[in-house]
Amino acid sequence: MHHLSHLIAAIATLLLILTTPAFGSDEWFDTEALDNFLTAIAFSILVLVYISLARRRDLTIRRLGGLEALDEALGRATEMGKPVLFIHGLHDMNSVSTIAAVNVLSQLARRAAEFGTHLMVANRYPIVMSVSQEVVKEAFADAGRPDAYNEQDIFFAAADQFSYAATLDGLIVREEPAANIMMGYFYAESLLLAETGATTGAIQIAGTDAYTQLPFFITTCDYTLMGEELYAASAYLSRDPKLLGSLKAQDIGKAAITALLIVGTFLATFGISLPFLGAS
Amino acid sequence: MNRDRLVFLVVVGLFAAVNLGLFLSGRLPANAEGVGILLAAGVSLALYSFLYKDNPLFKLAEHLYVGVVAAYELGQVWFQNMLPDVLPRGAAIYEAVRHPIDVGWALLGDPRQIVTIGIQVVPVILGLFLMTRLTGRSVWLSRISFAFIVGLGAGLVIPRRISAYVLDQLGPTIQPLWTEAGFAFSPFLILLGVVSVLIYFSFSFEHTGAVGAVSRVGIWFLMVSFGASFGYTVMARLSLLIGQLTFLLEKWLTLNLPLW
Amino acid sequence: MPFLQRTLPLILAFVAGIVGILTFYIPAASGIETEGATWYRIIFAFSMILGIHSLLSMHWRRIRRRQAGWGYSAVTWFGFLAMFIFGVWNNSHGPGAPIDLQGGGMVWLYDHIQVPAGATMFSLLAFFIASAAYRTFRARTPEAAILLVAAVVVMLGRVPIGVYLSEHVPTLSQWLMATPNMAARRGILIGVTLGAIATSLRIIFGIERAYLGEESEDV
Amino acid sequence: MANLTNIDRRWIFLAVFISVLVPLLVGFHLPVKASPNVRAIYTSIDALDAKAGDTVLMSFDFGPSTLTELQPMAKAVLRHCFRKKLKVVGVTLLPEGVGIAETILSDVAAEFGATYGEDYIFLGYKAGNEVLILNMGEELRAAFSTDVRGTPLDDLTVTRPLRSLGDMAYVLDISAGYPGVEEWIQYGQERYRFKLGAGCTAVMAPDFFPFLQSGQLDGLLGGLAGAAEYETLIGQPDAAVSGMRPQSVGHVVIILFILFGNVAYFASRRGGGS
Repeated sequence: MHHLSHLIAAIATLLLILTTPAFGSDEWFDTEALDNFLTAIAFSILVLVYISLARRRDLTIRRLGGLEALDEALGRATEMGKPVLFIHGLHDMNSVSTIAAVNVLSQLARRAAEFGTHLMVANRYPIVMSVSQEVVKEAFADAGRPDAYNEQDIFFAAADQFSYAATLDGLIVREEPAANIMMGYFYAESLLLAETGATTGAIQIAGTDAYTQLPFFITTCDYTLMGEELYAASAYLSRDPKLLGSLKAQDIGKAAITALLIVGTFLATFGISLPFLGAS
Repeated sequence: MNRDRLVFLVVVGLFAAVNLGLFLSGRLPANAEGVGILLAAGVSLALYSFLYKDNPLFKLAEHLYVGVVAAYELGQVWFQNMLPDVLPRGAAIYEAVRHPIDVGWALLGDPRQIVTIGIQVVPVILGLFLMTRLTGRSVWLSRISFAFIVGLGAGLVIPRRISAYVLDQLGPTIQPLWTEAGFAFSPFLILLGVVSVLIYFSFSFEHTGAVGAVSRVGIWFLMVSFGASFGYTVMARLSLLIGQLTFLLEKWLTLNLPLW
Repeated sequence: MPFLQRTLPLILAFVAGIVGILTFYIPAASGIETEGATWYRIIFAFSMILGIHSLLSMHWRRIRRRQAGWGYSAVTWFGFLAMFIFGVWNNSHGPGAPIDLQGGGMVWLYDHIQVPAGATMFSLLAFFIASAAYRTFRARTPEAAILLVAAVVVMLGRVPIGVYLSEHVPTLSQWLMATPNMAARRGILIGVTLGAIATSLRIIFGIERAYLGEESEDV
Repeated sequence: MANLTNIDRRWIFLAVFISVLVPLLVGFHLPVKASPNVRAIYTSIDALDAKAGDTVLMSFDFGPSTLTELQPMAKAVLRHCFRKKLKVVGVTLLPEGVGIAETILSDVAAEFGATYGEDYIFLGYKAGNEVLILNMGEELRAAFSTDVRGTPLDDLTVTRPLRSLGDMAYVLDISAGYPGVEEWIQYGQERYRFKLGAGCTAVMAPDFFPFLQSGQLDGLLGGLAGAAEYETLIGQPDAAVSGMRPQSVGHVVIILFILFGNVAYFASRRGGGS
């Protein structure tokens, strides 16, 4: 558990910073955030416990259609001699959506290297581009195809939302990728991309936790990873038991919330309210 | 191919003729503003032409647009971040490097100043680490910057989402199902919807048997939700088209549109 | 070097992550959050150089190699240079002064290219949403039928014409949005939050390290 | 019949174009009925008391790309405030919001003869997004020492009695995304407990229903329709109400296409015999 030393380092850093005059406040805990804190601690422990359990137990999980289609998309692209276009969403690297998308890209790149597929990655943020270059490069090296890696395939497409959409729409109709894979947090450009992609006959696979854009991906893409399925995708693709373990922890969390909602409603119906929920 | 070229020439010719008319009749002023409106209308129409098919006008507008935006965003970064945040720090670092003894004395006097200095210096160093990607040497340094950005983002999100997206959502979901008015249908549906969607998304079970049945209810809720959001969005998108057409009609063609 | 190349980034991610979490609970640390945002902005500012370099060098290659459509790449360079020069000019104040948004070439290009082009791309959605609805809203299955009916009801309920058809259309549309839609949304949000937290923890504890181009490793 | 299920989508584009263009050029009257969420904001602002010095804070968090949808609602609510002689403080979290907010504020103020400094002021823009909201919640003068014109807040009648966000009688955020309503809820309303109404693009509106139900949002103006409803409530129809014409016709045309697609689909399935 060398994380203990990391934890001490982190807290020491924090203390060091806090005791400097620049941050001169003496309120050490926000008591109104206590419920938040306890929830975070409980769920974190749950996740970490399941991750360490996962190494010993075999975990079964349900299928996700969108992920099984990735191989199909790569295969078809190779057959047709056309590229696969991976499109990052509109959040920068500090967003969980983008982190999840990069995790998917890592697995996708590994397979693309094995299949010998030409993979293109469009970015709207330079840091996401740089991270993607690193990820794809390592994936190609791991798959024994470092020669097939070309940094220029992971490119900065445009610097704002709609010039990004315009460039990619142009790219989609001109290059006609065999598959468009859109992962991350999307805004209005989702439909501009997916509806244009639908006209070229590409296989389209989307994954987003942007609730407002789900209706458009659902209707215009062949497969859509909805919400948390995007975060789970890398666990599925890598089959890494530790990552799969954290999915189990999420399920336990959901079960606990479900139980709380049902019991709470039952009690509320009989006039008993749970004070810590602030139920009306 | 020939038909496309004909269409292209007719469109360009029409656009030129209309603008000539607008300028000659004085409806568009022959100054920067008038030329600007002409340019804006041209860019708009060229981008709209993508609806017919990809064509040289669209490509022209698309490429111009991308170039202009890139420089504008670079300018924003320069004026909003580099000038106020980075350059003063860079100047301070430069001064410190020139007078290391002064800095040493100051630190001996109050060692905790290392934090104050660190806060100024570290982000600039992390930014410079990224530049290794341009030189191609010591590229691994850029990973340190990635780690900071990803780590901080991952940490910030945890407590901030718990409040707004979980804790605050539980209370309103828990409502009495039986009131003086009788069975409370909407609160029941909300509970059913939340629970069935949660179960639909659980990873542990295949969608068969009892879980399958509840998941199916979850899918219905999702479908109503997606349909409703879709329908709701149609309106917003039409509003945008109305806005852009209004611009073309009022500002470019200088027409008066009826209020009622 | 493996410590600097492999372990140091993981330690940094861990420390930054824990600090990010704790600042929420410690009011005394709210200044750290602000400072973190500034750090991000500074790193972002540097990163923009990488982005612009990628974009311009891609188009430069096309021009140099006279690839098909290289003329369009020249247009991108033209647009970039035009805006860049006006940006440096900064309405006669020069690049060292605060940005002048009162006038000048930068504002003119922004107002007459960037704004209308953005608004036009955005408004293309009016057409795309119509064709997407036409192509995909077919009552092939019960689920598809539900999607279709909900969409049509809400579309009618949001405009005055719905009231013409029936008084109840807007009420029903409002109810669809506020009850089943909200329930589904809340379910998704709760699940997304749990998923986001689990993902964040995997990052902070270095279990998922794909973003560093590495396979996951033991806790 | 089979090829009817798969018509060239450019015909749909043409139909949409005509259905928006023609009603823009030809006027006719359509009734507008206010929905509960819009009425909630109207009622709250209507209940404010000018004599008690009630102040409304309006945050203009949108840029030029969403002007069509959001400008009419900003104008409608401002008209309501100025008509009731409420004091108004404007602010924006986006640099591109500055010009927009200034134009809207001065245009509407001119309609009602409201004077700058006495009846309304504009703080302008500061970087920081949600952090700026936090700062304003702690101490207004720490976030903005002066208004956009450089006058200290203590020298302005509107801001002199105001210490922080908690002193606002009502806060209305009109936003097109980030930073916007969610930030005003999480970093403003949740911490400093003021009454918060929101205006947003129609596409974002469903995002905020949970916050309406939980009471964190008082009311919601969604898109052009929300603005048209507010214009009707204050009895001053303007751009939003007239935009309802192309909006309605466009909607009907799209619905007809959906129905047509389904009729063609079922007819072709029956006709196909398989």
